[in-house]
Amino acid sequence: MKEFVLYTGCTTPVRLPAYERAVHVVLEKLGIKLTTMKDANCCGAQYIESVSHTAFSAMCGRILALAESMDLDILAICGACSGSLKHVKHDLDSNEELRNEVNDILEEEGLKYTGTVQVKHLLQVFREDIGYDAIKSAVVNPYKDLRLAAHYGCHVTRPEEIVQVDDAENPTIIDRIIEAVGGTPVDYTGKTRCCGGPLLAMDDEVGNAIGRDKIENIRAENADGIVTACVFCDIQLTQVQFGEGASDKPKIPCMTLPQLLGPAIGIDSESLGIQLNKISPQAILEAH
Amino acid sequence: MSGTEDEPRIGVFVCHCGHNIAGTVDVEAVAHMASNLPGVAFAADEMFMCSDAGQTLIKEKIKEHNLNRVVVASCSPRMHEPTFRRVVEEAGLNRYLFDQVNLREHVSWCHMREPELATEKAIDLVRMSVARASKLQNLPIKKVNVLPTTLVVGGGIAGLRASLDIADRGFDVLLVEKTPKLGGNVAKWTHLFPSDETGADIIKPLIRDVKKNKRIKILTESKVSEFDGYIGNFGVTVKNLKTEKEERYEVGAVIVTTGFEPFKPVGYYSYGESPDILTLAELQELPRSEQLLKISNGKPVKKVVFIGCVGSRQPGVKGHEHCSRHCCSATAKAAADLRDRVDEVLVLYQDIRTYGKGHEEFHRMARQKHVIYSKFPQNEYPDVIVKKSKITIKWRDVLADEDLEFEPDMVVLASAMIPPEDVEETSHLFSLTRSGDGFFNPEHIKLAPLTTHTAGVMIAGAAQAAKNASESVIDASGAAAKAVGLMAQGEVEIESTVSHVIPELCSSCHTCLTACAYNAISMDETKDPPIAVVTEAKCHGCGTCAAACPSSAIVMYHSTDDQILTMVEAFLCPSPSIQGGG
Amino acid sequence: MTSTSLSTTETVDSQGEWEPKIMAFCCNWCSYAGADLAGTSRIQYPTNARILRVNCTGRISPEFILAALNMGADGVLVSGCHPGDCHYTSGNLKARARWALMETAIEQAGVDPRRVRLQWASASEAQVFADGVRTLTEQVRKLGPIRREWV
Amino acid sequence: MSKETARALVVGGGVAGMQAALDIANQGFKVYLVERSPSIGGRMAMLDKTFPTLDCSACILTPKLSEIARHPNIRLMTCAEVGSVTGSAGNFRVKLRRKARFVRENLCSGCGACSAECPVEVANEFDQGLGFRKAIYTPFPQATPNVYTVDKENCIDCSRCVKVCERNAIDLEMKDSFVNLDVGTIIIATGFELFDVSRYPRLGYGQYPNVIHAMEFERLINAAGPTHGHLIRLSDGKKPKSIGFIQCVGARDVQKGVPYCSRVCCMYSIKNAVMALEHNPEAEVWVYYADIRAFGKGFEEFYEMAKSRFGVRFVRGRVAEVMEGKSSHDLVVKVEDTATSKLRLIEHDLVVISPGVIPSSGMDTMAKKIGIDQTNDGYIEISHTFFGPTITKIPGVFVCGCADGPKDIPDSVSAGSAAAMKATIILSSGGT
Repeated sequence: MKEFVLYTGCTTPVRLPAYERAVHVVLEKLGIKLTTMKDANCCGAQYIESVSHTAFSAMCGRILALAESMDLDILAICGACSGSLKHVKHDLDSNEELRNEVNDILEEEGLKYTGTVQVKHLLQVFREDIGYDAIKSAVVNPYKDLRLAAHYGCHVTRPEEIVQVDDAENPTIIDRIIEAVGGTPVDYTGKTRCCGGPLLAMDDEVGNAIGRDKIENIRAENADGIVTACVFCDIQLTQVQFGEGASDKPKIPCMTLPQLLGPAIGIDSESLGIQLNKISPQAILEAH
Repeated sequence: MSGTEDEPRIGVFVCHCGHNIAGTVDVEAVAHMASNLPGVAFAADEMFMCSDAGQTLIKEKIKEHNLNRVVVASCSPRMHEPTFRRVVEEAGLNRYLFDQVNLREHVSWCHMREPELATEKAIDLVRMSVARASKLQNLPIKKVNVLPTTLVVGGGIAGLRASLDIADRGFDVLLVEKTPKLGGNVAKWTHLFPSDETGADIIKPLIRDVKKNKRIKILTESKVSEFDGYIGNFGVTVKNLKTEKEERYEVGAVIVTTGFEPFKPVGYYSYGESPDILTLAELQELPRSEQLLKISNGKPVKKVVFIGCVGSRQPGVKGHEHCSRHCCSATAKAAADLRDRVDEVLVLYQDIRTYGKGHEEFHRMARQKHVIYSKFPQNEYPDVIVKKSKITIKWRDVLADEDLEFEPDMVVLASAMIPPEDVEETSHLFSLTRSGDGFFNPEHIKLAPLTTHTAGVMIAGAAQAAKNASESVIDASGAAAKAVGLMAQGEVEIESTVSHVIPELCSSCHTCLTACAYNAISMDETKDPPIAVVTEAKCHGCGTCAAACPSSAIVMYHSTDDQILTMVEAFLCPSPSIQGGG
Repeated sequence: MTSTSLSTTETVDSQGEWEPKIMAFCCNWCSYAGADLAGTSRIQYPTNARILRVNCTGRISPEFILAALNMGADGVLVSGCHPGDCHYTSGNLKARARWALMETAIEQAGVDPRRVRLQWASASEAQVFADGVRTLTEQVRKLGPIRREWV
Repeated sequence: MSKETARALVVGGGVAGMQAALDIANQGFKVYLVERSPSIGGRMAMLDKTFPTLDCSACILTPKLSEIARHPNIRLMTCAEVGSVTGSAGNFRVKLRRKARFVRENLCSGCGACSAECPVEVANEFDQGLGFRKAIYTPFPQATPNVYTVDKENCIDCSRCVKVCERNAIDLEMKDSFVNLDVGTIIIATGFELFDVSRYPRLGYGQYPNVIHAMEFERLINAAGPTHGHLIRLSDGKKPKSIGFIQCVGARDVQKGVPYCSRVCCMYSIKNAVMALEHNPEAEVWVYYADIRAFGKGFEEFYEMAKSRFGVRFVRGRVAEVMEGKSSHDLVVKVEDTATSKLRLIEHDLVVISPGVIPSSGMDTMAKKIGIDQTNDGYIEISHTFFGPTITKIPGVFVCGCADGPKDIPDSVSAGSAAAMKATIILSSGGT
């Protein structure tokens, strides 16, 4: 049984705990063992990253080193975390100077980054460690007549050369899984565009406009729901459907990929925390 | 011409070209008709005239029937005229005694569904060609020797490079430079891009090699004062500007590398109002120092502004419409270099044209060093205001959509490359035409950028258009290849299809002089009244003068009035005897 | 110069109908090459024109056109490089300048100027060349055989 | 150097290589001009018009082609590739692989009877795959040598061509052969390739039928091209009323490994924009650019004319995305007009992407065979910008045209002559 250490990041446990829960139960059912990383810190994405590259590298380096001390590869479920860890790993592996600098900092805690640890995003685990065939054969309760729009998230797939998750311009993992569970993946304009989330801190008007544009493009294809693989994207694509400036058309439910996968492989929706979803995906759950 | 010793004995060869012609045109009927035309001594049809078999047939029949004219009716002469001319020449005939009829491109292929009318057209065309053939004349194959010396005008980087290449190849060079020193503009520059060397570093070894080379005769402080002759045999008078002494030389080819002049932008951006407003060229010429000092008071410069496109890219302003090509990259390099010595460097631009190898890298490097680039609108130029000793610059930044202001210690104007002030003199001297940018026109802007419409005169480097030093060096070697090509052959064939003035008929009206685009016709003033004469080596053979001459005094060889009109007549008024079959 | 008077033979096709005779002067560098390309592209056009190659349209003296008409050409086509494209810099411009005068002259001589056509067709404009031949042929066909109306 | 080796090898039969060969041959030296495709002419032969004079490319190129073909000092070897190179300046020994063309060059008259008879139609690479050719073909009407070639990959060996050939020129059993050449000097003129614009999926090339690239546009407007010069949309054959040209695709992009400027795209797109308007004066034509680099002789003036006389509209901004209407196949370009800081959505019937220039395929292996260096970008490294812009690390080996970096036609021609000059110094002096 393949085992990972789950790095949840800071946002998921607080703002989207159902996602973390769903990851646990779904992966367990599909034969992946997860250990949660204890005493983890924030990855430092965006905020620290923009101030000090060294500090950012040390923060991610610490997470990498912690995983190394556990002798386990990392599973990241947030786009930002996965992106940061992969970036810093790439930097540390290719820049000896930086690695020494970071290891000097980590030494205080008795940690050391050597480069043995691998970082995977959830999508990679589905494709590489579980495989579409295994997912398909695990399906006991396939969906029917369901049109679903996949949203991958920028940091999950880009830059392709470093994160190596999927083809950044034409990603397919979520779509293949939608197919595996009996749904119909829909193509829509701007599929690989940003959700607008990261812009909220600078200019919420623009950030929200980008998110709403995305919703309208998805609506134009008559999708029944949106499937995500990043905590920030999920939150953003949900919240832009509320509040001032939101369309008064019916809301499109957003759900994380394990939440979509769970019911199909026989996991009850309560274990997946679906009742916590802000826009109820009831219609999706009933489409069997 | 009939009745002379040269009684036409024409051979007509009609080609099937497989089915290409024969599939539509009744080639046997055409050959049969031809055999009955006056002057035709032999006519036949053959599968492929251009094949070895076809060529051999022509040669055999020339011998067998003592043919003195050959007509081949086959494909376009644009394709195989040289082939067949060679064939008749190998059989001992003058190449101009050959004529070709185009039965493929002009008949069978474009009239595929009308075989009868096509055959009729083919018959007419062959009859026309035979009529013309009987009027064809031997023309001399004229060759002139090429003197093994090349005149290089201008001792800048292009002139030096061209001179060295020619000398290294084993030919002599006469290098004429009007200033006292070799090296041109490049020698003065401290920020040559894209290398890290100064202009002097680059030019010194070149000058040294040129001076060392025994094949290169250097005349500094000298100018070409007179130029005549034709390809292979030019006469050059060089005047020493100091002594006023003139000396005469003879050369086979010429390379003009008269380069450019940096535009003095008087009237632009308060140039001239403060010593701290200078051109990029002037900045380049400042002595190299650890610290950039204000020219006005010797204090260190802390803030510099570069302004691009000064006197370039101005639609409607004559001589300033062109892009000066080198300035964007030169500015990027200079700005990046200066950024190490001053606090702030700002570049105001319209477009950034760092197109060349390594140039984009300068631009990137400049930005990495925090050189600030700001785009100003195309028709709203920045304002440079000089008050007392303070310079203020105000402009609109397009990308930020804001009006900005800055107080630099120094303003550098990236001014245009323009032709040197004596360019007009040079253009008249060598019969070169100039384009809107003021620089010389090449023979063809795409495929013949180094040769000119004056055969034997090449141009290279910034004489042709604004260019950077590296591009000029390439041009120079290329132009050298053209000159060497002429000299290595030792002789050059000049087209015999030139025009000729019949002196007795010339009425001295000068019409032909205005008709000729090549200055190939001049008036022989020694005659009274003066008569027109054609310098054959300069004539390109267009025949415009022959058509223009009101006195029919000009014969265009190989395209005479007679040769043309006889074809018209053969088409329209075939006498019963020459209609064929008759 | 030939002294032959107006031709008495009129071209007739196999059905015995009159076919216009067109004398075409083409410059070597653009239109002759354009006609070549029409052939290689298998563009089909009327057979009526007979092409006479000259180096440049600048070579074409109005005398040639008048002679052709005099000898019985039903139409005359002059085809050269586009202005600015002349292989000899400006020969075609000279031809164009002469053309205006020549048109007036033939009109005064009683020849319908629609019998003559000056066109620019580059070496790549096979269709332009072919269309030019077709246009002139059809135009002349409507006008009927040339007659020396002033005689 | 023996008399035998006072010969030059020019690798690549595009406009630069042709010029180099002519300039060497005109000095009386023998030249082998080697080209891997069936005809010389290179990229220029594919172009419709050329900037800034709008000269027809084929018209101005054809005389050069025939000059090469009949030059007594030039031995033209098409369908040939360099196999190995040994020796040094003055005495190189080059092994050449001559690929079987299945037609005997000395017998073929170029009549085309074989091609008319051939039952196999395949996409014509010369027309960028937009048109068709037969399995026995010449790439373009003025192909030089004017000899047919059998595309054995697609040939079905029906032998109909063999039967119809009146000159028995076709030999379907022909084998590749090897030739050894002794030469004193080598000139590399292997040209360029276009960046694969499908590597920018957001621009829709390869996904949307009405997004094409510039070379496809050249063939579409060319009278000898697949549509006989009719500019149409590939989705429905309609005449496009609104066309957008997207600049800097695969150029000036560090992320895609092409940090340099491709030099020609601004001008060829302005030319194509003007040609689009010449084909349909009613059309709207937009160019989306980063900087307009009209730096050559007459270029800026041409750019100005395109704006003021033809009314081509220029928008400064890198295109973010091209979107397609699902049923209409009409397109929307999303771009920030940086001059007004406005995000714009502009509708087009046809979008033409201007691909940047990259080194030609096979450059790496060839550079290794000869032992010359390459730059980070994959082009051939020159020895010095000022002292040797056509000189490589290996004495006696020179470079010109786009083999050492993107160039337009006149710059390539000039470099061809320059390389010829350097080569003949070696040939005349007995090597160095």
